[in-house]
Amino acid sequence: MKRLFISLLLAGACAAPVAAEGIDPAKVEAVFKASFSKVPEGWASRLVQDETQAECSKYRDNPPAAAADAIVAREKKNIRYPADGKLMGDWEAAIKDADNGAGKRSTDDPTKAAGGNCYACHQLDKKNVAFGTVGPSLLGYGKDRKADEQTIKETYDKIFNSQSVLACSQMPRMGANGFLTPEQVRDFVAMLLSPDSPVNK
Amino acid sequence: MQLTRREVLALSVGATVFGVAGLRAGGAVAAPEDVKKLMMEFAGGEPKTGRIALTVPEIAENGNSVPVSFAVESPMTDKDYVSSVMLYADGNPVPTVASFTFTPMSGKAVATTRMRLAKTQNVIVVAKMSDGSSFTDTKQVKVTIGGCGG
Amino acid sequence: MMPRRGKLGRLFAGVALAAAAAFAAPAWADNELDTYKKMLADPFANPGNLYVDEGEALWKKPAGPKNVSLEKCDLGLGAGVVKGAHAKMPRFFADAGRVMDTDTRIAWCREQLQGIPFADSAKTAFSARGKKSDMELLTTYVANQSAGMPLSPQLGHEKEKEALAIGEALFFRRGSLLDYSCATCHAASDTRIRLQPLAHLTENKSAGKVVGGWPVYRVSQESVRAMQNRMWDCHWQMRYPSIDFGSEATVALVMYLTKMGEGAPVTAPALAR
Amino acid sequence: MSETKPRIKVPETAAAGEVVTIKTLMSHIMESGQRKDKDGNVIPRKIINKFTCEFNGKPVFACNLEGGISANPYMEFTAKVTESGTFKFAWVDDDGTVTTAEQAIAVK
Repeated sequence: MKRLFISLLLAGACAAPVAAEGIDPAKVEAVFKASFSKVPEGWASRLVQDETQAECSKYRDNPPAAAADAIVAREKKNIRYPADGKLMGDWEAAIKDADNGAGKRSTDDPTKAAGGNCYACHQLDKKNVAFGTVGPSLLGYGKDRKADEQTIKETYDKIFNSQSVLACSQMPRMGANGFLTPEQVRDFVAMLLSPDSPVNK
Repeated sequence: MQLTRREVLALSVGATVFGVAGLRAGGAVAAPEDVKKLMMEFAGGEPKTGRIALTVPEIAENGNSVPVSFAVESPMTDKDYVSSVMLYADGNPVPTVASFTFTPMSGKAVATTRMRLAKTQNVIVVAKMSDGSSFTDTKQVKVTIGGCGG
Repeated sequence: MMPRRGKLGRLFAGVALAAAAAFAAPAWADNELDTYKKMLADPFANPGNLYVDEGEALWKKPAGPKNVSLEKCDLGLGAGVVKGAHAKMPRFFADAGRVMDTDTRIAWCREQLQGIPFADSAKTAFSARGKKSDMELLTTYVANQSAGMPLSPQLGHEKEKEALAIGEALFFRRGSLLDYSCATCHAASDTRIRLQPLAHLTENKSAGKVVGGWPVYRVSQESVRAMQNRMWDCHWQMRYPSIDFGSEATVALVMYLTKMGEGAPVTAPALAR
Repeated sequence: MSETKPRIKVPETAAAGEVVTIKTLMSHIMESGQRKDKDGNVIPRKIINKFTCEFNGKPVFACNLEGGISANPYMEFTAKVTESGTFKFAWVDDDGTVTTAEQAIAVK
């Protein structure tokens, strides 16, 4: 399955470069950084790419096989689990959080948890018509598969660190980047897999 | 009043987050029964359906500007014309949105405007004719959350 | 509407969501949004036009410490020429020694001609509710003076070419807490965030339609917004600090987007959500 | 409060007895009185509460507006024109300010 998706990925149309060939990435980074004169305390790291971000930028999200394998291998090590080891949380909390696009912006209360904002890109509950299509529909996700230990873990890993599954996935590395907590991630796992969740109704 | 950049940003962003900048924060929202009462008072009884057609989109991308228009069948002569039309939104904090007064010089009893809707709800028009009879039409508008911020 | 499957494969691989049928949005959702947009489409009813009028009056009114108008501002076609200037932005300005977009150039003119510090224009470039922004009014007027003319970004100068290259690289640059780049949302057709169709900004037709419309009247904010606000807003959503008004990165991105939309007519101020 | 002139669209000419479409757009915040500021205080209502259109001094169309009308109110309606003359429009603000505008039409 993974191979299939990677070949689809490679086949994906990519915008033909108009000018960026030959521009020094260090120059681009310097221009970018210099364009933020006021950086809140603790935010400087957001302006600096990690290795995975730099690689995906360089390859415009179509990394060659070796680079892709290196990204996946690195990101697999970049997954944390809740202290008690439980990976199925509270779907009711998650379905609300899935509709919340706030958090961790410069104008948000920094003490508040960020929302998952899943609906921006995914369909979840068929009653909510305001869903995006950047990501696939997740309607019936838990009906399509058995919620065994392996599926639960795979689902958790995908949400916590999408690139541990697919290099340069468009989906944020929600947990790995510290955007969502491990506890929030497991709530989303329950939202996708619990038979009581509206995703599976 | 000189706002700091931070305040300016917070305010401009606030408008996005609230979606319907004009209406969301009020709290109190009309119950559909309130509108029913308002309608009955205006019409002097239960208005009939027909003769007035309301046009609204079934789904609105943003509640701040929902296009609304109506047209009433009437010869608009000195003896037989539409005297007034009420426009209600049954889920808004103030359910009366506007009232329109026509005369035979209006030529037609039609109007188009833009309204705010705080959430998904019914939009209702009631037309009162010069002979005292009244007519109504209702349509639901779904108001959706939009954009990356939701 | 059926999103492209190759794209989808990239998005959620590993969780085996291969059933293409499941990806389709209900047809009515898009059609009904079309009805909404069509009903709002009457250009006369677009409040952005009121900003054009107000911006024109402001352009011609003496203001600032020097109490002069902006009528002598050189927007690239010579001092005092407003008509057609926006369509040829961004461009290199020798007097400033850098590439500027329309927003930035107007702030520069305000400083040079009127004595209003650039930083003050930057600070007040975005309106707050109940407090209109002179910068938004002026930018809307200037852009509207190119209505119907094709977007023609200037690329003769080395600095202009460099801006395009940097803008393109930035468009694909992933970063911050959500790993987003501009391309995450704006490099495919037929996708949407919530119910809003996303512009395919690496495709000429889609990019031209969008870029030609800015500044736009944003219904959600009950105000016009200029392109520098769009740049700020996208970076804000991507969880960056506030990107500087008129910064090299924002102007470079505007150069890239304008190049992508090259040839499309200016329709500013368009109407947007 | 408006520093901006309203925009008005009326045909320059019409046939006698023709019903013409009139469009008006007015710059106004339409503060509904339902919003709160960041400290939780209600922002007082400030809207255009009335719009009227007369032709040669006789009423054609009028509208009472509430806070549920969008910012920068747009109004489209019709008028039956039997003679040449002048439309007069008026917008009444909560603060008492009345903004007026006129537009002539010739009947051919």
